[in-house]
Amino acid sequence: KGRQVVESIDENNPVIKMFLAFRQELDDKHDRFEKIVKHSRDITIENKRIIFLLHSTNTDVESKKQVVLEEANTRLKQIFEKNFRAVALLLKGFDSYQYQKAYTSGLQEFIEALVFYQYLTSGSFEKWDNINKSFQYMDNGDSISLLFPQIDYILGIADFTGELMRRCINDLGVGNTNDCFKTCNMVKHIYSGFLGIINPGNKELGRKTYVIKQSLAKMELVCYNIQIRGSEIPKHMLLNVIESTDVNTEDDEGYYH
Amino acid sequence: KGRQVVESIDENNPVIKMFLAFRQELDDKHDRFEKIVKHSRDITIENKRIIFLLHSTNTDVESKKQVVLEEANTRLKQIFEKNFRAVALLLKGFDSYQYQKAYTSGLQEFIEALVFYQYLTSGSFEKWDNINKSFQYMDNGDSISLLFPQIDYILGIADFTGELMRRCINDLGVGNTNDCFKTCNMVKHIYSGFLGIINPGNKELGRKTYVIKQSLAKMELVCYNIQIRGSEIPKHMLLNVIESTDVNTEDDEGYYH
Amino acid sequence: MSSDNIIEHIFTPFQESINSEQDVREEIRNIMKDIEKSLREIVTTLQIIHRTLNGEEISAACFTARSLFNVVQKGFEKLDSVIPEGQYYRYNDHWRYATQRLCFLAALVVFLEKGFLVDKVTTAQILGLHEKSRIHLDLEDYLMGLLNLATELARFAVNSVTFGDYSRPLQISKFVAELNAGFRLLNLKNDSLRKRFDALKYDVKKIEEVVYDLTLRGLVPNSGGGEAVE
Amino acid sequence: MSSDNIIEHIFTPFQESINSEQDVREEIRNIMKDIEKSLREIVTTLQIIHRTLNGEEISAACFTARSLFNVVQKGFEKLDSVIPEGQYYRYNDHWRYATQRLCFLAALVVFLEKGFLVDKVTTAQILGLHEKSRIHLDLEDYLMGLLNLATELARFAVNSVTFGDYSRPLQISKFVAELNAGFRLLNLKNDSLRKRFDALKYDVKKIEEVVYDLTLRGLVPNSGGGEAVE
Amino acid sequence: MSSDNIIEHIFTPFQESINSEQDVREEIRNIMKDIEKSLREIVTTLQIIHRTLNGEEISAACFTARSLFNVVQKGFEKLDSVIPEGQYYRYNDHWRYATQRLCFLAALVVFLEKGFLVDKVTTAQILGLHEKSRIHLDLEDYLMGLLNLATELARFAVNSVTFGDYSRPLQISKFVAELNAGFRLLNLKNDSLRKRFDALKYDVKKIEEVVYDLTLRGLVPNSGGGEAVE
Amino acid sequence: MSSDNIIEHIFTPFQESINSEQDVREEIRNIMKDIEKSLREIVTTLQIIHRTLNGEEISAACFTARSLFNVVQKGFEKLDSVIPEGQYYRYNDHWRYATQRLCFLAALVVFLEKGFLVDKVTTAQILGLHEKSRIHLDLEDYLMGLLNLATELARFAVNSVTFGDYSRPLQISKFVAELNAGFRLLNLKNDSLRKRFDALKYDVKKIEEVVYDLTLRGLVPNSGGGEAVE
Amino acid sequence: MSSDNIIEHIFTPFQESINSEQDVREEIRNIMKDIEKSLREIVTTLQIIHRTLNGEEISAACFTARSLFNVVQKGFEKLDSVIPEGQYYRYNDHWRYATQRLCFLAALVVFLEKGFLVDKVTTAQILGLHEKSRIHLDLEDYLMGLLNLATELARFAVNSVTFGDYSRPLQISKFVAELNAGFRLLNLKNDSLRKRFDALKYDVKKIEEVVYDLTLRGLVPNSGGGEAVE
Amino acid sequence: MSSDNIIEHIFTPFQESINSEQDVREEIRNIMKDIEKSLREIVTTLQIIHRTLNGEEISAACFTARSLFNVVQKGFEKLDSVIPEGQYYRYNDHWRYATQRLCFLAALVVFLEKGFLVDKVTTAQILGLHEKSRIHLDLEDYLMGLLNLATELARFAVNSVTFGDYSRPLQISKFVAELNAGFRLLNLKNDSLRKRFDALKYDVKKIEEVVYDLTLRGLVPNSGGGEAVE
Ligand SMILES: [Mn+2]
Ligand SMILES: [Mn+2]
Repeated sequence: KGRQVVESIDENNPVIKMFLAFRQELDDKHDRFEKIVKHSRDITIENKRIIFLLHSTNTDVESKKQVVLEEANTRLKQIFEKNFRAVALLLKGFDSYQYQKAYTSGLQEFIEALVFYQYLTSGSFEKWDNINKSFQYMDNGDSISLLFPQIDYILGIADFTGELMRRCINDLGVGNTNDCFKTCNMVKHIYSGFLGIINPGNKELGRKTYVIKQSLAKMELVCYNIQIRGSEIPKHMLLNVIESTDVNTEDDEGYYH
Repeated sequence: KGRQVVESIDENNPVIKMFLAFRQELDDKHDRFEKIVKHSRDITIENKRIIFLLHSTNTDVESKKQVVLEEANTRLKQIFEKNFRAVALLLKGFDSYQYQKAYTSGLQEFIEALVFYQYLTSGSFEKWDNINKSFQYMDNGDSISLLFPQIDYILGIADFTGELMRRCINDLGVGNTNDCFKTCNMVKHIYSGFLGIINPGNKELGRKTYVIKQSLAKMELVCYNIQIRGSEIPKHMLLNVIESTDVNTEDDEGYYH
Repeated sequence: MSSDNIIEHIFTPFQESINSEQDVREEIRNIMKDIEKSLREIVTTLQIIHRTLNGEEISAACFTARSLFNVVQKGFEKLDSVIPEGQYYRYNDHWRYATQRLCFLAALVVFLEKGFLVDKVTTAQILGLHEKSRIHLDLEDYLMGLLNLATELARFAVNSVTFGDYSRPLQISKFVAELNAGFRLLNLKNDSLRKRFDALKYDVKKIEEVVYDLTLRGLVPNSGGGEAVE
Repeated sequence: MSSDNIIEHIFTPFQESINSEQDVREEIRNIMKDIEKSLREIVTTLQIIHRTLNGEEISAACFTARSLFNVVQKGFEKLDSVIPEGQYYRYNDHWRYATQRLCFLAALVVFLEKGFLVDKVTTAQILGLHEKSRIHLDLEDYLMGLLNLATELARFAVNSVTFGDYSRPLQISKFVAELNAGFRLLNLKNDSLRKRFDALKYDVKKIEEVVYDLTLRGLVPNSGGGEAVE
Repeated sequence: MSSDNIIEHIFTPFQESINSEQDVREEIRNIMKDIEKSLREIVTTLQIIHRTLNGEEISAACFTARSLFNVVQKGFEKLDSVIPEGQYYRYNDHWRYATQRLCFLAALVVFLEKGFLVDKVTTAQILGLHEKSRIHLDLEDYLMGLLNLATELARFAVNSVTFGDYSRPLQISKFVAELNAGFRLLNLKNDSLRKRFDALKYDVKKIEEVVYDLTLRGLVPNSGGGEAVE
Repeated sequence: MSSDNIIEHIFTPFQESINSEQDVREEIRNIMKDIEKSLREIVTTLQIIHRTLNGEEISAACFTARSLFNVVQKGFEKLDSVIPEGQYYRYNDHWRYATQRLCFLAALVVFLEKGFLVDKVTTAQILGLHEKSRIHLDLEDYLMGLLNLATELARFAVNSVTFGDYSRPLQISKFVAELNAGFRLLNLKNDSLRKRFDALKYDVKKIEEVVYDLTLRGLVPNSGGGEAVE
Repeated sequence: MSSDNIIEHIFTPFQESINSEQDVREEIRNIMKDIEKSLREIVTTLQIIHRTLNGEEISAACFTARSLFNVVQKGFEKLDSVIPEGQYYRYNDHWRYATQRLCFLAALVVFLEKGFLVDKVTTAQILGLHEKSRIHLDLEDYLMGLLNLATELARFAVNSVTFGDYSRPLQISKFVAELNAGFRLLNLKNDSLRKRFDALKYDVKKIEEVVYDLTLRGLVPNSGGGEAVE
Repeated sequence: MSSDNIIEHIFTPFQESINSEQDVREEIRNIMKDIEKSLREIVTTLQIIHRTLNGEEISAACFTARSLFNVVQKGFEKLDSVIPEGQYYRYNDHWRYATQRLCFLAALVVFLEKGFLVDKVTTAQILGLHEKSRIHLDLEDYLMGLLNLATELARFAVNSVTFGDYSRPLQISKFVAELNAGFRLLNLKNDSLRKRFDALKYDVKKIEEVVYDLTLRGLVPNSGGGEAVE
């Protein structure tokens, strides 16, 4: 009878011995996964805050802008040096793809913030392989690299366009119309890039492409409005306008005339 | 122009001063919430493991059973003393209901494990107000209590019936048929209790009632099978059976004859 | 506890707790009905700003609104006596939305009367939430009200021009720019406040477009020393 | 990077990486088609256990299965050469399900031949996953195979009785009880393995019912010293 | 029409009509709260059939249920006076589900008391929907109740056996087979009733399996006046 | 009741009642097909307002619409004879949406012809729902039509300017402002009407912006010699 | 192309093609209504197998079913004349489900009459789909019918025992085992057929358990003097 | 039929037919992969219209698109040889969506090159679906393409203005108005085409607003041979 069998099973039973070893392996895996998830959550939150901070560079006071950018840079470096290093150490000697789901969302959010920072400082941003090369850490003399799938880079770029849309509309709000066109043009190119991707079975890409399309429509409307309003100088007002000093101070907006 | 306004805003601006204070308040709240969520995740995982452990008491070797139950008791106490204390300290002086969502899932899982433990040791379990009274901690001479909504108790009980179902079928597997009837009867009463609750607008309760119903159906089928098989002693076998020592050793199963 | 007295020990007390919770909710709902009636009346009263340039009419509307806020205060006083100690956040779904709208309206009245941003304490006083024992004004609700204010002011800027008031848009522009700068300081998580804040940029943009239209036509008043920009 | 060379620097390399991934997947799919063909043949071969009591027929079926496993091994050898270094878990959706089924079949063969539980290393050897450089036998897949085995054995216990073999259910009962005891030691999280394990209790229950039916009728063989229970 | 006239002639009367609809719904909700309380009590009361074999306890439960139905009848009487003429179908979402459950309970009580299928008129009488002026028992609701009955009886058949009552399942089997034959005659359209009917076959199958188990083991009572096998 | 009786007394009458319901629905669908055809024609006819400034063309379109409404009236007459007494709300899903669209169209015609807001009685007359015995014009459907009207008028305001009619937007602005004021008085519950009403503010805003555009450019008629306000 | 030409050359022909498709669908729906009526009658007729052991009654039911299939054949003849050339798969959603059910019923009749598995050509003949010009019997539908047959036979095996027929389950067991072996040979893709096939194992298991129950109790016919195997 | 016969006569031929269907699908998928590659390239190529005003760049893009359509034609030629006679609708899920996109792109190219609406025959020629034996251009797919065109043109109208081309929106407005008038004539049933058509009104409105903005500001070019305003 089953009951008697169960009672007779003790820790010397070979099956039980086997399973005790299995337990160890499964628990290790689960614990490691959970730890990485926690790091990923921390990374996500901090990156969201950095992105929020970066939006406050929307000012012409150069000194203010520099302060913010430097803070963002420091905090991004911190994430890279502290949080991602911790993840890399946890993955040392393990199959990275097995744990990739545990930190993919943090990674994407980091790319979004990093690329946004780079765009604001240089008007451009780094290629995947450059960033990928930098995901390298030293540990007791060993060099360990953190797995950084290209798809996470691309999905981070997709989210980045959402921030560019916010930036573009804010630019109009504070009068930086020049930047509106530049940013809109950047997103047009990214959108074309997404339209060209053939990756059957990846619904996430299709979903993100649709979101980019919507963001782009908003930006295009901003540029349209700048053009349509700027193009109109009522005939009877023309003289006033030419005399006005107000208008002359804004030649940066005049390029589209 | 907006741009000029933005440039002129500095940290002495009264609006900016106000918002700097708001930032502090919002960040505190968010951080506190996140910390509680992390505790809750830890609590959930540990309780799931305890429940798993408790299922291994399904043996007649009393000593083995006692070891497992003692371990479970220790670990439950540990959760209570360590993890929930941490949550209670985080909530000290704050509106508990505001953060309740952050630890509700951990709390329900804890109730599920605790009540399962109590049922296995005593065949019964504690009322809400008894458990509620024990959620009390001392901190620097202050007594602080952790908010324990009755609904979390009830939802924990609901999940507990799922474990009883597993237990009941395992009982049959190892031949503890006596316990099957006892456990099934317990769940019948709990199910009646859920059927009687009138709480318009709480869909969760309805969903759980449905799950209990399904578990109960499985248990009822177990009891049915015990009865139907046990009720049959083929006439031509009767003599053999009476002579068989096998059968005599199982009088605990005989009560339903 | 044997399985026979499960109903008695577990489910009966639970049903009682549900019932008493339902009773509290019923009372809250009744109080909120009255508050919401006043709220709707304040909204209707203040709509006048989109139909007239007349300062006196606007002052009169603010006056009426103030007296309606007195009624609201009585409502919240009642509410304070109904909510059990320490359970503000258990029930606040019932009044959160109305409170946000009321914050918006209080902020609008103060803007129309004085031209500056009402602070949180004053808002709580106007609504009758100040120094109550069991209810208070939640920061998020106050902030939500300010975001609603920006949207209303964008519309107000447009209609002011229609009625020939060219200085109002400049005042609004400065006011909302400060508000915007304030919100940018906050670390909002992905919640309803963040979502609502994301829409603020459209209001800022709309107002900026009105100011731009006026500037282009030389319609910006050169108000010496006064409220306007530069 | 200017906006003009975004396509060149970002999307072209990405498309290339997608294409090469697709190529790998195509190769994997082709290899798996062959492996799955052998898998289906092993399944069909071993179904004989539900139709006969004849030990020789069963031995023959095991023999055939063993030779089919040789074909499977060649398949996995190919697979090992196709998967890029360190990317087992990137692609393992393609072979996870088949591997689990093959573990089940290997464990069934060993149970039929020897009566004991095959260990993980031996299973990996039978499948051809042992000491490969890029692929290996995942613990979860091996465990899943064991759970499938229990289900098959429950059915086998029933059919054994039909064909008049009353000792087989006892052997199965002991075997599955040990398996069950082993699984109870594991801390499974809420994943597919946990879900599948939850179903194990029904197999145990079914087997126990068969043994009970036999006991009640005194049909349990009193095999002195042999394999059977007590 | 001038602006004031619009408000006076068009919108003011609307508010009244909106209010009166709201009032009707409020009254219905209150009435239904009471009915649902009794409904819950009947449900809980009748659960006893799954826990005991004792005929007297079951009779007592039926008796209690009957008196609770009296309370239900009073509820529906009130409802009848509240629904405006000809607007049964405007509001019946409020009571449809409860009515279906009550039909099920009435049919269960009659089955327990008398052993036969309650007809629609009697059901309407038990519920208090018979010969009312503004409300009535809808055909679909009665049928839905019968389908719910079949599911409950399948469970009852299983539990009866557990408690050693081997004649009950035969009674249930005959009863549900007739119900099934009746439903098969209907050409139901593709609605909720149809969907629910599709589930009937599982109940029928379950009950057939119980009868099978009893027959196979010779546990079917002799139709003579006696008790079950043992 | 014996098995045959069950079928005879319970299920056979049910099939008849199911069939007759099906027949009613089929008839309703056929009638609605005709009404919807006229509805589509009225829509197409009135689209002319977005393509021309010519008052006579618009008058002609209104005339055509009126004659198409006569056809609609015949349809509703038929419907009135088909709906069973007191079952308006059982079937009204079939015509609710079309009725709302027709209310919108009737209100548009009256606005184009007379410039004022049609009341509910007149709307019912135009549609042929006035003083019918079994069908009527539901308040919600009439209000929904008015909200649709506001959306159409917002588009009309934009296109009027394109065709050089600068006074139409002012007329529309006044009209929709009144409509808005009226709706604000209503305490709508949280249903589809409320949701649709929430969208009204976008129409109001759009129209206000058109008027703003005209005023800013001094294009508003009757404001003296032609220049802007100042 | 001018605007009028667009309408004349592009859209007017479209409406015609839309209308003609609608007409085809309407005709198909009407034909299917008749076929489904016969289908329902065949189902009801054959339900007798679960209520009797009497071979003659079963023969009579098969005979009736055969004559109802003649009606079905007329229906499909009509359908063949209605479907446009080459558009079988455009419209086959209308008849796919009914065809699968009819295949099941044809296979059941042949099993009851002759005891063997009907082949696809014969099934097509029984249904009236053989050698038609525009419609045909799809392989998937035939296979789906066979899987439904297995489920019905599992229920039949249970009820046969209840009525004391102990040889029927053995016949069914052999028959379904062969069916199972056949299906296992197929490499089905991951569609509805595959999903349905996965359910076959439950039917096989159910039937095996019935045979187990009989064997254990020595109820299997022709096993010598009547006692159990040993 | 004996067990072996069942397998030989019934199931073995099935596997062949299942395999051949799989093969057809595999071939279709491969062909569609190529077609979709060209499709993507055409899409990306034509995106240039949103980034430049330069007529020559646009012409060049159309030219490139035309040569890519040649590749598409070769793809559909292959497809025509792969689809079995009369099974267009069995497999057309594989190419339906791509075909709709291609219709849109063909219509866009013709609009950019010639300014008029491409008809269905020409579209079929551009795609390579004209006068094929087994495949054809489905009406719904062509119409879906036209609706997609309207959405793209609305975006194009906005961006044209941004780049200072004020005559393009007028051309687009006229074009889309005609498209709209055409679609309104159709009585679409409640399917995906109908749903997509409902979205057309947003495109129409968007374009009308662009024209409004231009007209209001006197930016509409004189229909004389000249350039835009500036
Ligand atoms: Mn983002
Ligand atoms: Mn659990």
